[in-house]
Amino acid sequence: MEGFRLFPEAASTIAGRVDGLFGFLIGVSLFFAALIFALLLVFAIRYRRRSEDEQPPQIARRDWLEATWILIPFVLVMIMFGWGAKLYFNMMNPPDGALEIYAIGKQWMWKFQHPEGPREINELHVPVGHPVKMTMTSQDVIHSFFVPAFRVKMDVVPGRFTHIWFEATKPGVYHLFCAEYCGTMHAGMRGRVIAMRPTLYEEWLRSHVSGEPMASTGESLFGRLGCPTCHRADGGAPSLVGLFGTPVRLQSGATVTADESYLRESILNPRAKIVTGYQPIMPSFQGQINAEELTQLISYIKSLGQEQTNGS
Amino acid sequence: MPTAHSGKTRRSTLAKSHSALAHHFDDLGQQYEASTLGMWAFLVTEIMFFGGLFLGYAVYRAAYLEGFIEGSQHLDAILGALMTAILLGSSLTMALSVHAAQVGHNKLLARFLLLTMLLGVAFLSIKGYEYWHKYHTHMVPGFAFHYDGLHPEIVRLFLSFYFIMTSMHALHMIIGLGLQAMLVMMAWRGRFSPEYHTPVEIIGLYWHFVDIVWIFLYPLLYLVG
Amino acid sequence: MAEVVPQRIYYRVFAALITLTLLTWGVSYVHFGGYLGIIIALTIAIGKTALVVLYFMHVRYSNRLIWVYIGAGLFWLVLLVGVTMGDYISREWLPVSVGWQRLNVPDYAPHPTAPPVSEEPGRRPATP
Amino acid sequence: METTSIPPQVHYLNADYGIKSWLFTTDHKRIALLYLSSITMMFFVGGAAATLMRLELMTPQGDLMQPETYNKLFTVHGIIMIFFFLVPSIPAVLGNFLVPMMIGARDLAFPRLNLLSWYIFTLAGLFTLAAIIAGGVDTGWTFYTPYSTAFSNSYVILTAVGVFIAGFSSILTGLNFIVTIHTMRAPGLTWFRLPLFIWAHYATSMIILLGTPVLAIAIVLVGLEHAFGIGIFDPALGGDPVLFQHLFWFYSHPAVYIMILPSMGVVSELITCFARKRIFGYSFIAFSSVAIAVLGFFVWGHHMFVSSQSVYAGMIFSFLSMFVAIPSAVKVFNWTATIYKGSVSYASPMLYALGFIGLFTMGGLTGLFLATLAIDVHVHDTYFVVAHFHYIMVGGAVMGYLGGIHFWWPKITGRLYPEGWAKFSALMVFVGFNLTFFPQYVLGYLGMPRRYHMYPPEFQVLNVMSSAGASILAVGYLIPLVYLVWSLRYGALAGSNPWGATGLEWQTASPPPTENFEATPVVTQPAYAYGSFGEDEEVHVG
Repeated sequence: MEGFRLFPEAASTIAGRVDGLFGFLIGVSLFFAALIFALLLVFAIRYRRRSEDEQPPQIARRDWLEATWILIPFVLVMIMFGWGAKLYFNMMNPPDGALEIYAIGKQWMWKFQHPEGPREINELHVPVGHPVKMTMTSQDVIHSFFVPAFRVKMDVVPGRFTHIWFEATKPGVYHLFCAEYCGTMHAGMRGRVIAMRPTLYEEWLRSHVSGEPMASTGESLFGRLGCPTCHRADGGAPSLVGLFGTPVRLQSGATVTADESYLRESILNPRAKIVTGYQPIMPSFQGQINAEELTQLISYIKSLGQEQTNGS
Repeated sequence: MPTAHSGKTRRSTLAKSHSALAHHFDDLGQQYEASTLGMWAFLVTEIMFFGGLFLGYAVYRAAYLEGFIEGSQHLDAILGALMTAILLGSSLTMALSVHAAQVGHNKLLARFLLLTMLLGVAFLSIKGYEYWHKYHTHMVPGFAFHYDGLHPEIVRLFLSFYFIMTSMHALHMIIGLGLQAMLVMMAWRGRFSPEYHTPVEIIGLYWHFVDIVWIFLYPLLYLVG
Repeated sequence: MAEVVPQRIYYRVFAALITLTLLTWGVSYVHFGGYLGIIIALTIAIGKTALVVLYFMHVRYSNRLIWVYIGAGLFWLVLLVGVTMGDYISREWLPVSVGWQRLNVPDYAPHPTAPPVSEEPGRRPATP
Repeated sequence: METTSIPPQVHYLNADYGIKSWLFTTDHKRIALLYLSSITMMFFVGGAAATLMRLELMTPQGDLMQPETYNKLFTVHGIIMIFFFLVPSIPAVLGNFLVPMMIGARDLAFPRLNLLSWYIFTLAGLFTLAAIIAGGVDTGWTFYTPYSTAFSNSYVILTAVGVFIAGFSSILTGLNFIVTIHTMRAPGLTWFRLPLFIWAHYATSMIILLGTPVLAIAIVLVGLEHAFGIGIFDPALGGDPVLFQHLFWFYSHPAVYIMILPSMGVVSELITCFARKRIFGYSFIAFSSVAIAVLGFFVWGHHMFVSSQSVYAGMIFSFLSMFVAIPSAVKVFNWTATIYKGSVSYASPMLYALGFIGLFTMGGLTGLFLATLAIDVHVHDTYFVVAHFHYIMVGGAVMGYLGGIHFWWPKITGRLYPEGWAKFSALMVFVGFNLTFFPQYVLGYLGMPRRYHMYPPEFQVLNVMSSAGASILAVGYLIPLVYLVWSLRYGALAGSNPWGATGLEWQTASPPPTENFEATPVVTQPAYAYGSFGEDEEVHVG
């Protein structure tokens, strides 16, 4: 990690592809910059003013020239767009079955939690060779999760979940930066991403399961907050078993998918979206739980969805 | 568009030595054209200014329709309709003021302007009453806001939009009233004539624009759902 | 100078404006489903605006440049609101995969709403 | 056309004396000078902030100043340089001076509004400086919510008021230009005979009118939210902080074109004059200015590719952003083609113009990297972006501004500046600029985020290079200040047309009389009528 370099390390599956596109743009740019500089230099020297009353010949326009330098750049930028968009779509779409890690940004630190329980601050352990999907939210202002070696970046926005995924290819220790200005110690909101071989990662996970899995923490929190009073069979509230990822019909007639953002809103602002056939009686938990506890609750609700699937 | 508006050749017959002609214009026709275009260009900036607010409104209305309907129920639609009628009436009297100026009737002009101002003040008074009422029922976000309905946060958001949009509108009206007061003074001094009444026309344009903003605010704020 | 518009036109326009105001108020008591209500209200408001702009503001009698400026103002307004709303509407379109899989979890099965996976779910880490 | 007579006894500078004759003037030329003094002061305030930042960045540790001091410095640098220097620079100084003269008018359409715009600008500047003196503001010039509204404890409202007021000053200037260009052109001066400087200013004014009000309302909402917690951008109250970014960039991306378009107008004037050539592809350059102004409004979302904006919106914004490359390329190629077979003089304004083309080319090409989605994900909010927009705004806009100031200095003051010093400082600016900002491209792709006062040690070499370049750049900016002031008293008399340029402004005395022209000029030729056309006679429409 030490030492001067001119080009960043590439340590994820996407990094090489981004660098390839970058190389294409560098090539195009070098060609045009060299062309313009050479023309300017040659013209400026070759046609320098030799006497004060020199009268150069006048040329007004050549439409074929104009057409050329409109069409060629057009074709090139369309290639850039298409190539870039394809890669971007890929970056924004985590593959199925990616390992899911939660991240919470707060002034000025990163908190991570692995579903098995281990929590980390400003350090993120990930396995090499397996896609990792980050589910991120912020407790205060907008931050941005940026790992230069992986060529990925995503803003971490309060009030919603954002996602990014990557697959590390080389074991090593990489910079993690906050890229969105977030206040006084913005520059101190840095961390390390430690990419490990899968076996070592498994070992690390096992040795760091100090507490319980995230979903279990969520379950006990669920009980402590009194949720099961209503959210049980015939309890007057919608059942949460098998809920995650399924469509929910609302009183307003609309249908939403029960994803992280929906669960988050329903916990903090339960009256925003009322499930059809139920009364708006649930109190808001805004201010009673923090972002971390929120992710634990959501993790628990997600695990309920899974149990049901496994059972069926 | 090339040669359409250079103005200089077409207007040469108009007064070239009128006392209201500024030194850098050739004639009153050119001066009139410049002032009108200037006001319209300014109104384009006003469209974009209110456009930012309408955008914010649209985003949250789409996201929280139920809360917006609930918030809207705390506004009196009949009072709103009355305010709309008053403001439309003031637009009518403003248009009639321009007419009076065009035919060179300074006294009538002053009277219509005063009537316009009266209607404007009536509108602002009702608005003031609405604000006062909201203040007393703790429904002004940021000032001891308290609300116990179904969607307290969204109603608060809705009322934020209500107050920002209507207060920006009211601010424009107050500026308009000041400009009209100035016109009344000028009319009393007999400054306008069929050749020169540009200020009446362009301040008229401004007033009608303020009216148009309200035409949209009324259904968007008072009649949600 | 602007054309002198006969006064009776102003009175007629005013009458039309008041009628439309009453209409928009009356219609608001009818409950339409979905977006119909707001569409009707906005259509009436746009109609009222057109009357004010064309007659009270004399645009009907103005030169083309004024029309161009008004057109530009409206176009940019639609651009601002339309494109930004486009972002908000399309945010939910991309189904972010709901995978919830752990390494070496033998009893993993893909979630019911996840697209069917042909091979084994997800890529496993290569054996070292 | 060439009148090299002695200057007339009475001109706009000596027509009237005393402080009142300046503070209450409605003469567009005097107002231009008022603006010149204000923005020069602002430029050096902003420059001082940049100098301190570069000093802090010499070492990886945050050892020179407190983090909050650094944050306030980059905020001050951004706000002052953008709202109080770059946006008004060419329009309010050169545009104010030249738009009426180039179209053969006696003044702008609304001279009192013009003076008012300077007072508003001054008031705005005072608010902003007051905020800085009171303790500064640390939100960055972008005012991103919810940091600016709910977390920053600095003078956000005072600064917001300053920026809000400054917007009005630029709206008034833009409105004045539009009306003047439409209604006050001299007889025979059709649209396609206008100098390209005028086309550029028309396009700029369109952006100012359509964009600035949206910034104004965004800033009002930030101020209200900061003061009363109304909740529009606060997720805790149901708001969306990303909405602010839409409103902000709707203005602030086109604002980049407010800064660069006038500079492009200046370069068109310089290239033709010092190559003694008619501009190549007049109508392509003219329409490319309008195209940039219009396209500029379709691309704001490329600042938000990783902001949690919709993926599809990101793609559309990327697609549209690509189109901006085309009118930009058209301009660069046409300027280059203009020099072909010309009679090229190396006077200092031409050095700035050539520098502009080179640096703008690099800035423009790296803009493509930022419009390309997958690359932007990596370089967004890094020094790559910092380098890119400095290449456009400093390498582009400021080079054009300095070139223009030198070119029209004899017209404005009636005096010539020392050419040797001018060439030297142009070279210093060019070298210093590249040394400062080129390493930042490399830093950016390496992953150094912007707005960091301390950084990992492996970035130090490039940062030191950048700071060294900044010191050369600073000297390059200070030299002209000295010799231009010196020339006011000791410079040689310029005569009405020292460069042998076409254009109506060169047909009147230097300095011009208060009414600009003895008699309203009548135009019979296209712009840049250097020499006569042979077989390539261009047919002009209109």
